[in-house]
Amino acid sequence: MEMVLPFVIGSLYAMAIYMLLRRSLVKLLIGLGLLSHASNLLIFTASGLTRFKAPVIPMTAEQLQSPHADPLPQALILTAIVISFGVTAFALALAYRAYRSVNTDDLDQMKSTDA
Amino acid sequence: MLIVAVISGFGLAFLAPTICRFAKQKSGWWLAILPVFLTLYFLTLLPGLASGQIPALSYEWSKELGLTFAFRADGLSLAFALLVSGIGALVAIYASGYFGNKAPIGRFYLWLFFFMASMLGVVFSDNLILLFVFWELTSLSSFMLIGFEQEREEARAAAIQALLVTGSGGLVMLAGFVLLGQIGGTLELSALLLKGESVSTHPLYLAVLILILIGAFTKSAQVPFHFWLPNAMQAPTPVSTYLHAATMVKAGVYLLARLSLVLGGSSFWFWAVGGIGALTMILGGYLAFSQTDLKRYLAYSTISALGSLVMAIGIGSETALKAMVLFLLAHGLYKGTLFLVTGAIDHECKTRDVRELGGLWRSMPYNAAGSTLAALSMAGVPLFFGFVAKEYLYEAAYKVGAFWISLAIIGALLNVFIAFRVGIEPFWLPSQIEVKPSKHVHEAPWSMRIGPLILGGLSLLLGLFPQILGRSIVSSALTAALGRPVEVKLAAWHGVNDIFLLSLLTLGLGVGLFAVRQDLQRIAEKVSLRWGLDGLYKRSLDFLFTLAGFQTRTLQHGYLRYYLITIIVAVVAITAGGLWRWGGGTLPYLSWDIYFYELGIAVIIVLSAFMATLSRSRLGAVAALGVAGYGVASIYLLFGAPDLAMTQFLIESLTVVLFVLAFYHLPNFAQLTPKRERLRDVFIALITGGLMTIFVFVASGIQIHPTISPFFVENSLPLAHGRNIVNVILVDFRGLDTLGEITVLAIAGLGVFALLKLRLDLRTAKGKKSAEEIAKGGDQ
Amino acid sequence: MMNRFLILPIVVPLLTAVLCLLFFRKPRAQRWIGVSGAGLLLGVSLWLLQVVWQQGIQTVQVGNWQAPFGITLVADLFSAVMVVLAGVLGVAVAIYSWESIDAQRQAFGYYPLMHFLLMGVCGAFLTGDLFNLYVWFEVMLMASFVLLALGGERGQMEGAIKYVTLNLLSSAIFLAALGLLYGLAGTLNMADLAQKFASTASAPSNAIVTALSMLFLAAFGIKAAVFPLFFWLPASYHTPPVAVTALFSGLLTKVGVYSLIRVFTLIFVQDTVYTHTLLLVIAGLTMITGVLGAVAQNEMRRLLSFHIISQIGYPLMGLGIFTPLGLAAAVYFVFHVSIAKSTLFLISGVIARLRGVYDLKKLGGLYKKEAWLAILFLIAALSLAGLPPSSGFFAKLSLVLAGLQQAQYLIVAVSLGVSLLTLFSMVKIWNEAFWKEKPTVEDETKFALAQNWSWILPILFLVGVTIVLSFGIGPIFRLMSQVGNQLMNPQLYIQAVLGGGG
Amino acid sequence: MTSLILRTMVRLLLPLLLMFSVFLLLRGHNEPGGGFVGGLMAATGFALFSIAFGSETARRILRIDPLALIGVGLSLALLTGLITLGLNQPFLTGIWFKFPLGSFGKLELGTPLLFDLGVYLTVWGVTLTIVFALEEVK
Repeated sequence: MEMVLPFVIGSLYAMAIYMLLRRSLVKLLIGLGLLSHASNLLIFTASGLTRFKAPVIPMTAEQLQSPHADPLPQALILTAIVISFGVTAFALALAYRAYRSVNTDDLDQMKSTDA
Repeated sequence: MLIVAVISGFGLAFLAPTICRFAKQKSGWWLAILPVFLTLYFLTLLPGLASGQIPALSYEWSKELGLTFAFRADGLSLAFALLVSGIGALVAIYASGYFGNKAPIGRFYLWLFFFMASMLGVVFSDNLILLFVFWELTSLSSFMLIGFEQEREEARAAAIQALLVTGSGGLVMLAGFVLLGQIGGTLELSALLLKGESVSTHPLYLAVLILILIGAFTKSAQVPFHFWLPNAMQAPTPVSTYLHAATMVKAGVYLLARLSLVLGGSSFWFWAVGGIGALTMILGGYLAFSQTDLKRYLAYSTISALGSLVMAIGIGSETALKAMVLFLLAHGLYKGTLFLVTGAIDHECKTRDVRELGGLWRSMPYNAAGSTLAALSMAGVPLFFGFVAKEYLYEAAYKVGAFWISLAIIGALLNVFIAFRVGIEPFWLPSQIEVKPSKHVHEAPWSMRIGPLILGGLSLLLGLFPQILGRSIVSSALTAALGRPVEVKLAAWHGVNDIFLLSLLTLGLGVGLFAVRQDLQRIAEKVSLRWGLDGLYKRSLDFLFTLAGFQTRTLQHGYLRYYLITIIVAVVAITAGGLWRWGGGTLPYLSWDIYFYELGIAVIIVLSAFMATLSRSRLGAVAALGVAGYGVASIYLLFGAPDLAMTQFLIESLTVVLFVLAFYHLPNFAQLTPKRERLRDVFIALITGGLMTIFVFVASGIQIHPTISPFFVENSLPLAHGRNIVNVILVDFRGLDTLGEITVLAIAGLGVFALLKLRLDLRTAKGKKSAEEIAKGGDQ
Repeated sequence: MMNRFLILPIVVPLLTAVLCLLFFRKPRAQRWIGVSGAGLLLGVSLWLLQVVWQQGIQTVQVGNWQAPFGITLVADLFSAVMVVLAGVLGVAVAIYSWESIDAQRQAFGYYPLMHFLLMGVCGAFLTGDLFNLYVWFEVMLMASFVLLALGGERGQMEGAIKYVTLNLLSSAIFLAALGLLYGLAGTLNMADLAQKFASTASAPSNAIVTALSMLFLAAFGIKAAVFPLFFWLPASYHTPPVAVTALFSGLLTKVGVYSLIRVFTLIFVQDTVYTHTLLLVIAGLTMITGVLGAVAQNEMRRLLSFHIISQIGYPLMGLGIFTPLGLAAAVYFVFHVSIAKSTLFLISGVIARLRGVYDLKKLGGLYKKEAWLAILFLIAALSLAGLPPSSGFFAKLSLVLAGLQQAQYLIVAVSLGVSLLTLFSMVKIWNEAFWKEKPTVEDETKFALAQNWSWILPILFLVGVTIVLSFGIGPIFRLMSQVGNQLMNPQLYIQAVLGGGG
Repeated sequence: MTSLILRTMVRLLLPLLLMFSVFLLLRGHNEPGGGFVGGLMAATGFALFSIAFGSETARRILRIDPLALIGVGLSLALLTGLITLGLNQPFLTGIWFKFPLGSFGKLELGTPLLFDLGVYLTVWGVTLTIVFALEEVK
């Protein structure tokens, strides 16, 4: 799987970037969603993969048997997932409000604030 | 005491508005007390100098930056300081008469004394950086004073021009100072002056010299930076007198004289300083011809005088420096007088056009007297102070060669002409153009007479008895400038020699020129004189605005996707650059071991993400995004991360719900970009994706150091009492992360709430609600 | 040195924010809580600086888990100075917001959001763990997103979309860089990373770490608004209420600069010829493009926003020079410029309150009418332009000293040229808003400054700080030199975190 | 949209989901689960409910304002940190109490569990705030 996932991650990034570059606000949001999937999967892959063995010490044992998955990146990803959930929710609300005040989701129409 | 002398001026500056509120018309007289007192104090220091007692003090300010509050009052400093405080007192008195009660005079005095104090700071500083501090403060006060009549656009523009020109020179000079300090190993002037040898042989000597010269030349209005000075005549006349004739513009002269010990002596110094000085001297006089405004006459003649001072420093011999000190004082006296008189004329006749003025001696006898004395001194008539100074200048130039003496003569010749036009003609000759006689031209008030009388009187007195100065100030100034004891003997009369004959010749030719002034003027008016960088200044401002406008339109254009493209390309470029430097090393070995269903999930993720990008409908895209998320969650599940998987599943579902709720109100997709742009975007996306792929390969294949995870595995149960290590990390080992994370969530919640409920753009329709009402009504 | 109260600069704003949330229906109480919380933060930050100054680098292992396994908070002098900056600006803006932020925004969580922002900023300054830094970045960002958009006016929305998108891109890059870094080095503790990278200084591993460092440069560079990553800033900073802009201008980009300085002195020092030269190039371009942007503006807040960018180049120049003096100058510069810039924003707010506009073309006559305001503006503006003896002058002087010592003539020349243009643009404001006569007679609001202390007190306070920074340059620069020394001796930091043996 | 089937299902699901969320929270320290998942689960229940019955009904059933949930959750998490600070320990140090339960072994309670409860409440509150707010826009 180590040989495959980098390509999956790369294509997620590529598609995220492509979506970010669209003129539609909604597509931009989809792009942000893809970007967060890509990043999380990247952390997961970059720290090494181990099949099935969750880092949970069984009730019957005092110690975890190797090999097992690395718990630290999992905790990091969990944090990142939850943060990106909050961010996505906010971005959605923002997109909705922006659409309401500008009356279009075309980002090219939203440039009155630049110099 | 010395430090009090410098600081007290600032104190007076800040008190001035208050004093003016109480003293009203008399404020000038009251405010002049301090400068008079300072002048007397400086005079008391003179005798000590002869016996080698130089008052000095030094407090540390910032050791790391080499900054000290170091002040030193040697002869050179005192020569300038006397000019500053002496003329300062007279100008202060003069100004209250000049303004009457027409202007916010408190603010005027504030900046005037601010300037006086700064200028004293410049001449007394013994630390290069401290000197620079005061130097820039003089620029600042000059800015405020030139623009004093703020309603007039020309005044404001002139103020800005003066600030920018002297300011840019100052910045260049700062670099020069810092380099000089690094070469010389100290920023203390008195210590630096002993290191002339090591500085002039240093490879950076030339750079330092040029940088510092630029600073001095901009301040002292040397060609080609002279153009700001005539424009600065937009300032009220007391300001022109004080700053732009007598004192501030001489700061550059002071600096050159001060540093000549350490920087001077080379042939570059001689040609750069002497040459530019001579050029300025002649050009300044020449440019005066086409003028008719008294003040502009004086401005150009000041440029010319500054040129001769700089030339004298460039020549650098003992006689030249003697001439410089004498000419400095003489010029301060006569030019100060003439400016003040011009102000009085302007005040009474409401015009400064020399053609409209004439026969004023009857109505303004006191000013006529002062003006005449000053003009004769300026013209270099024997027995006047200006004559003494000119004699020495001639002598110095004569010793260098015929070329230099002829330059000096031309410069002086032009000065004679200007002296007669400005100082004599308005009083003693009839006006060229008959204007209807002003009804009430009479002598200016006493406050405006005392200055011209004292300064003009001194121009004669010191010409008769120059040895008053010779013994005290000139010898100690020369001692300071040359770094060795110098005994100076001055006499009003040296007998008839070559130099004297040259002086007479100059005078005669000058008067001759004056006689044909009307013809000269006609010629000068035809020959358009566009010298200097005035045009360049305007053009560079225009260019600056054009460039700035162009750049801003190009960079900050408002299209989000081009911002993104720029950023992504930049990031890809520097990262790819980094990877390229790495060059790949040995490619990491990765396992090809893969299960069939794993591959299936990978394909599903990529395909659904692809669907999300291609979908024409919003809901389709969101659904596809959700499927991709579920795919990612499955990978977590397969590779030992059940917590992650659960969370991802739930969050993905909730996200889809949120998207649907929000999209309910949003329009459908439209195809907005042409094919070319889409292809370009695909290209950028593929490059980025490829780069990230390489990065992931590298990071998962190479491990420079083993992970710290075993610690958590070992200690989770015994120390943290938990079996689910991921959860233990979240709530215990790295609890702070989690605290931050739920804070982010809380803010997001608050944000969504506020964003959707608070709508300031709608409030006007309903009328304003109070904060409490809004808060109460918020979620109903 | 172990000091468990090191957490206070994070806890105090959080506590303040939570209290405000609990009083969500009582905006008046929130004001009091908000202002006193900010005051408390300033007190705590000063205490922290004093402790670090006297007793050396302070650390706390949060949760009592030894480094590098738990999260370590570290306060070296650099961190402590930055926390003080947050405290100073927090107090000023909290008071300024009292009346300048409208009641509706206050009712919808303005004060708690402001304190969440401060919490994120302080957390970022204090943390010794890279992932934890990411979390604090997100706290700060999320709070700034909401503050920027709070009110929902059209301009705010348009600005916020760009701000949010580009900053999320930065977060994504940061997160990816973290994942890769963990994959390579197996740890996230900054001291641990520094030590490990120093111990394996072989060429190939250095090269790969340097390549990775570029991702961090990009992520922090976007936050710091350097060329060519700054677009979000001019697009958005002028849209929210001016108190928000002042807070952002003083703190947000500075967190980016802080992070750059931190990682490029502590962790990524493998190939300084490449990385730090690149930083110098970026610094120069940032200065130039920023100041040119400012020259083109006529709206005060936009003009000042471009100056934020331009002034970011200077601390980067100090970092690129990479000597103790250069870093001391960089940190002094950051402190000075945050204060000066926020003051200018606050003053622009007062001007808009007086005259109803930010547009220079429609302003005028303020020198005659509001002499005190003019003086305050002059001090702040000249400080920004670096005219002596203002704090800006010493900041520039120290950078020039450091640059010339290292014979970096080009960047010194650029920095001086840019400071001339900065002066020009400050003079432009002075000329248009203060000197020129007012073009129109109407639109004068009845607003007496002397009676509206909440508008003027923070400005006085910040100007006071600027004056202290300049005349107190002796002791203050001694402090900054220590900051520079600590930064150039990462061993001190590593030892404080991991203990003597490592 | 809101069919009868959905309403009936949701009415049955809500208590189940809530119970399951508490279960996830409690076992989280030793088995997969925890405050995040628990909070999300509880929120999902109410989100479904509010889609089926409208946000007003959902708010009424919930009784407590979701914004207040955020405040309480966040203060709880902060409080666990402050307690340890008061007990002369670094912020967020885990403190454990053991209760022997005879043959069942022993029950271990510690501040990390309290912290997790704070996480649970915050996540719950935030998610609901967002869902309700998005639902209520007109």
